[in-house]
Amino acid sequence: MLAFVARRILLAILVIAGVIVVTFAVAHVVPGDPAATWAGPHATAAQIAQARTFLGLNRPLPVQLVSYLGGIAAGNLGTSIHTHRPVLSDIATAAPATLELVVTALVLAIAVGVPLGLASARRPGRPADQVIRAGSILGASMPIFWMALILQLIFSQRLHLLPAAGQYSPGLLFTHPLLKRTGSPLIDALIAGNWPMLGSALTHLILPVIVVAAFPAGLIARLVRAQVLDTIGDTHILNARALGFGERQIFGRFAMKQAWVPVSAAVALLFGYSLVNTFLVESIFDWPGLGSYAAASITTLDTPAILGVTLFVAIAYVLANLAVDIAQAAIDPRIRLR
Amino acid sequence: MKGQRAWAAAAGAALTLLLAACDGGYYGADANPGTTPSVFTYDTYTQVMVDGWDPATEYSDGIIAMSNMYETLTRYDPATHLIDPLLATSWTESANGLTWTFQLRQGVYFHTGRLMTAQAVKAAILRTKQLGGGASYIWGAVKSIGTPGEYTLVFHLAYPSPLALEASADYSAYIYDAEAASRGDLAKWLNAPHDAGTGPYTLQAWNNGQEFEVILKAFPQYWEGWNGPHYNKVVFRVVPQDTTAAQLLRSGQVNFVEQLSPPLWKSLAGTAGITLVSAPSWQELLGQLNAQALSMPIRQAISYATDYPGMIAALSGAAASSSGIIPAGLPGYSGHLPTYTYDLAKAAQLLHQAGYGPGRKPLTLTLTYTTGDPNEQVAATLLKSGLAKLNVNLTVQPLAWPTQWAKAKSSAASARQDIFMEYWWPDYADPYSWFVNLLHTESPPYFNLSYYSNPVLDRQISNVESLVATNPAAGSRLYRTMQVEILQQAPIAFLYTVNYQYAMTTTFSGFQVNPAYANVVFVYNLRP
Amino acid sequence: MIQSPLAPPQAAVPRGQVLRRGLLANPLLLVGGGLVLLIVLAAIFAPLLAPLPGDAGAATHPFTVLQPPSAAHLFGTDQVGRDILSRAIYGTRVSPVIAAVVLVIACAIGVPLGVAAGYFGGWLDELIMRVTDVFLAFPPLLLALALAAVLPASLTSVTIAIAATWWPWYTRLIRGQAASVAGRPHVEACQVLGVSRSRIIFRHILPNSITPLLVQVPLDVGGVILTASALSFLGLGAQDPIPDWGLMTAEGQSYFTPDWWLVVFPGLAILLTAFAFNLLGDGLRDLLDPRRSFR
Amino acid sequence: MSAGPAEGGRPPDTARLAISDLKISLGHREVVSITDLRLDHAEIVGLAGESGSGKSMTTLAILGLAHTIGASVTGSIMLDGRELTGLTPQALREIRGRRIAAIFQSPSTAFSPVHRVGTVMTKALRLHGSARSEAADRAAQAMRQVMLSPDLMRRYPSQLSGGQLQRVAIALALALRAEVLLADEPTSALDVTVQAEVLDLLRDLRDSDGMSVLFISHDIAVVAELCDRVAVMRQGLIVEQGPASRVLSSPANLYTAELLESVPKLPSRG
Repeated sequence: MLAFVARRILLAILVIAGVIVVTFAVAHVVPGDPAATWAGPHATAAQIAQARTFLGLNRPLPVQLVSYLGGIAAGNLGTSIHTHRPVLSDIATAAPATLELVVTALVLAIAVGVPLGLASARRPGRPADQVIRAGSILGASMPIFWMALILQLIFSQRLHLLPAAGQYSPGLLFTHPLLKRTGSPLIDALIAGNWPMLGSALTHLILPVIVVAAFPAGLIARLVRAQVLDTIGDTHILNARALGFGERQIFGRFAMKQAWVPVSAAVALLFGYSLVNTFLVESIFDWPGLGSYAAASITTLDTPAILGVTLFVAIAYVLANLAVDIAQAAIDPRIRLR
Repeated sequence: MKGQRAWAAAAGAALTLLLAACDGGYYGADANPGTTPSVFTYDTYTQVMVDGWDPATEYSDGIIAMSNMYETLTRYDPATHLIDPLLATSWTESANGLTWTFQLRQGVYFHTGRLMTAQAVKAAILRTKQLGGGASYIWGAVKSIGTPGEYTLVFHLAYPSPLALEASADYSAYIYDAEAASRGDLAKWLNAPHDAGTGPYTLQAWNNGQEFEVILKAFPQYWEGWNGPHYNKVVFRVVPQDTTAAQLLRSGQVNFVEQLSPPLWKSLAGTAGITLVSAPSWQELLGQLNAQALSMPIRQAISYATDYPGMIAALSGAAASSSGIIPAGLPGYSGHLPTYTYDLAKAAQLLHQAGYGPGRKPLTLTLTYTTGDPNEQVAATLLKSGLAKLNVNLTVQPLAWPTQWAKAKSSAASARQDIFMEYWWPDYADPYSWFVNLLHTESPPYFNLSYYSNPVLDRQISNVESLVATNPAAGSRLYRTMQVEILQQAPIAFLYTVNYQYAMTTTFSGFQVNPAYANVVFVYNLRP
Repeated sequence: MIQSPLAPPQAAVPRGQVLRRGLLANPLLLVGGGLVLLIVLAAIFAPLLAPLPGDAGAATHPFTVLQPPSAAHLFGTDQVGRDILSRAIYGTRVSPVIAAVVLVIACAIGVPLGVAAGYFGGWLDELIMRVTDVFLAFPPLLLALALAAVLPASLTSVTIAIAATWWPWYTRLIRGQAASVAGRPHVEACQVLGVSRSRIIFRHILPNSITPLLVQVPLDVGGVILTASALSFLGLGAQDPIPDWGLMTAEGQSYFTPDWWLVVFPGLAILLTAFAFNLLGDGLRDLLDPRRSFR
Repeated sequence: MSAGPAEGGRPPDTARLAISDLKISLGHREVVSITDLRLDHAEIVGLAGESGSGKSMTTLAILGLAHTIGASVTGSIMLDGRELTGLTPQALREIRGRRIAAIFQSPSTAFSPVHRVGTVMTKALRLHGSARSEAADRAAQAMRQVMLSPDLMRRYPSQLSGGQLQRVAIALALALRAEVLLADEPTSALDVTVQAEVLDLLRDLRDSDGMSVLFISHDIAVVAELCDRVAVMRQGLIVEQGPASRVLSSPANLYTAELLESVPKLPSRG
């Protein structure tokens, strides 16, 4: 197991190095002059040349790549053009909101997707199965930004049931101030026992979470269905039946425990996918996370910020995959042997 | 290693990351636990502070925050069209118009704690004049400043100029503590940021690039005092989506929305708790036409290809027709100028002169506008539509304002756009601002983003203010001559004059539209 | 050998019958195929179907902006008075076409690399597959988004950005197949007999390796359409007046609270198109490759 | 009991498992039809036949699981005089495992790969009414009975050999105190020495615990070596049945003879 973990970590490090190189390459296909953008509108030719030297753009590409790698190793992702702050500290400010959204959405997706998938597998081919299947394909076909707008239109603008935007009602900041511990108002309100704030954070979370969870829930349902149907023909399931176990236990315990392996791999994939999806919906819901930061970076042509977020999300994705690999090996010992 | 332990380790790492990400403190960066201040929240679709925090040089959207932190010697009153006292209580002008004496208000303190004296005011004005940024041209006529008394200020002018009016400007007229940084670099100190004004509010927090961008708190020693109902905090909140802004307004989370799309604004009519205010403005939407890249016939063709009535119809109520350069209500306005009409035949004829147009080689132009403003988007689409009929392909690029501006000021001519769409409003109740900023030769470019240069016009611009001060009729005639010339040369397409469409909650009273201070809400004057 | 107790006895059924049965047993495939056919027809006959074809281009009607759906404009008009129905119909010529181009480019890059890696093996295989791994280490959409963000906003940029991040999937898919074909006895026999490499690749490896692509490519059409629409929604793709559904949704965002039709119909078009292709791809996979019921 | 049961019918009420007029159909196709098959107390009956002859389907029918592959069952299956066909699923579940246990062909897939084998054992025991501590004790005891260390219960199936797994399966039947064991090709996937060990174990169970075993195999040689009585099955029908010695030495049916011929040498019984 230790050797397995070590090998996986080594592989992840190599992949991250590759990811950094690709990001660097993307940064250097930018048409235009980053030095001029940096130097600002009042800059003279001399100032731009100075900026070019400062940014290291006058050096050969390989040298720039090495210093870029060195910078990243030291936790330096460059300086944002639109906030004039280090990109990493911008990301640190924005990440908790995004993680709150994505993690909650994935929990919801599992809570909904697994039972639906099991229900589908219990009676394959029957109307319920067809409906669940069509529903999950519909979820996979949903333009997520549109779904966000439509839900906002219905539940917030028309029915006035849920708040349209934001992470909580800012008015509460004055009546029920909340200490920042984790950066997630939901968790912080829970820790502090600040119930009005918790309620506000929860109601603000509903719409964005549903939007982010839609596709993962459908995918998990289909995956569970396929895996369970795949397993249900296995001898050990027959054996379990022969031992007198009921169908509920057969599906929920025996077949499902095996399905967790591919489901957890899918959750890592969906984690990455959902992080990127926040780029599309956070600005709609005015959610102060990485997605809003990325969207703002796009309208300000803020290349260091865009690439910083890209790198951060890609590395988070690689690490999530690594964590799942290791967890899977713990669930299913056969994986270690591969 | 067991699975559970692996999960715990991963969760622990994630938690550490989360904790590391936070610098502690309270949400909202400012909420002072235990107090329940009354907060005024101003919603804007674009970032507020993009041009620095120096009151001498800031020359962009920062006005909406700065006007609540800094004050000027005088203020323009839109109701009476007169100049009201502010930091100055009274003033006199010598017969020849070359000497102005201002009596200052006593007992006014800067936010730095220093008392405002004639010496301090003089230092601020001289620094502003010397830096030469923003609208510092308003002090252009000032030759020297005398301080005969602790609260008496005497301006000696090189040529006659309407100084009391100019002192009411919304840019570069602010009085600040020029010694706030002692011997240090004041600009650097201000951009930290700090503020050194005398106004009712002082800076509490600046979250650059974030939603709750600027937060101001009451300045306890404000000279007018805090008796009676006042807001004691002001929040400038950047919400790019105006549907979100409308929702926030409806739920009372913001008090004032600067701009909504016209249909959205109208849809709020009759909503309980919301007041709509519509008022004519001195703010115009312009297309600055790159005079270095486009010849005069092409510029004229673009002016003819603009569907003026179409824009006004499409923006139903948010736009009024433009009358040349100077909006109605300002000196120099003339309702009878040879303005452009929507005339594609004439435009085609002009393009043919330049070798383009229908049946000739295609012309490709780029236009930039400010992202998040649906009205600019509509105007750009209509312009593109008109030009498309003339075999001109207009590439439209929406950009955040700082980026749009930076690109236009780029030292590389190739990086600049052909048409720069932006709003312009006067620096004080006078048309001079249009001419000196947008049309006077400027190198490197700052707001003359048509890069237009005309030495004759430059000379006329230099003379017009003193002419207005000494011979208003002749000044008016000169303004008219210049406008005719500019319309002929077409470095700018005057698309329309904005009709303000503000939406606000009914939780306060006392709001007054003042076109001399575009989009500014003087929060102190509101009664919650 | 011994039959598993659970394998139901299966008589040999002619292939055509399998197809027919598959179609009947899978109504979703029929629905998907029908919808795709409609979309293709709409794209071909857009000029005949659209009430106002000019509105898909530069035409504007500023005096009839933001009209709600009516007999004259079934989907209403947008913020500059264009007929949304006409634009939605012409939209079938934008993102579906991008999807086709992207998939062709991705195959053109991915297939040769996959075949090379699978057939030649060795260091070339290592090199290609490690590069592929790095590309696949980015979550879907992310790299395309970053690339599109640094390129000038246009449909060409979007096409390049998506294609540049899509090929590694195909390389990986083809490589495994090519490696197994290369190991088959008849291919080895060809090598011994001195048949030229190019002949082996084009006559044996390639035709036998691309089968999984026939299943995968239709499945990916919906995904590319969604990706392209998302990039346009963020302002990185199509520019006005191109009737791209993602761009129409983005532009309608400022108006949709009172004027819902600006957002509802273009988004519905994206949903329906992606749904149609996904149903079709899903059904085709079940039909052609029942084992691989999940990627 | 060393002599084994005598030839000839016992009264039906003394049979542990009695099958009569059993018909199993898949759709409209009848795949198995058994007029009479009985299994007495402490008896091993071999059910021999080629693959596809319906042996495994019979196992499923006895377990009441034929419906899981879409088959329908008519006829009578009596366990100690109690009719099993027509029982509620709940009642059947109580009999499955508890009274009729089954072991299957490939031991490596008989256990859930993601559970420790001991977990499955104790879960099954607790399902059939043992308390937690009792379940662990009984499982450990059964493991020792099949000559395995109880420590192996902490292992995953992938960490055990095929022979060990088959013993675990048998231990589970033991721990559950099943009276009837359906052994469906239990040795086919094992190599010869391990096969012999498992067969010895089955004999032991018959002799010391009085377990009745229905031993299903395509391998007539193994059947000959182990069973007291033999039934030969072909295309869903029992073509011949009787005492092992008689059927194997002088088959009455041509098919039985064919099956015997395919075995190189008739093993000598000692």
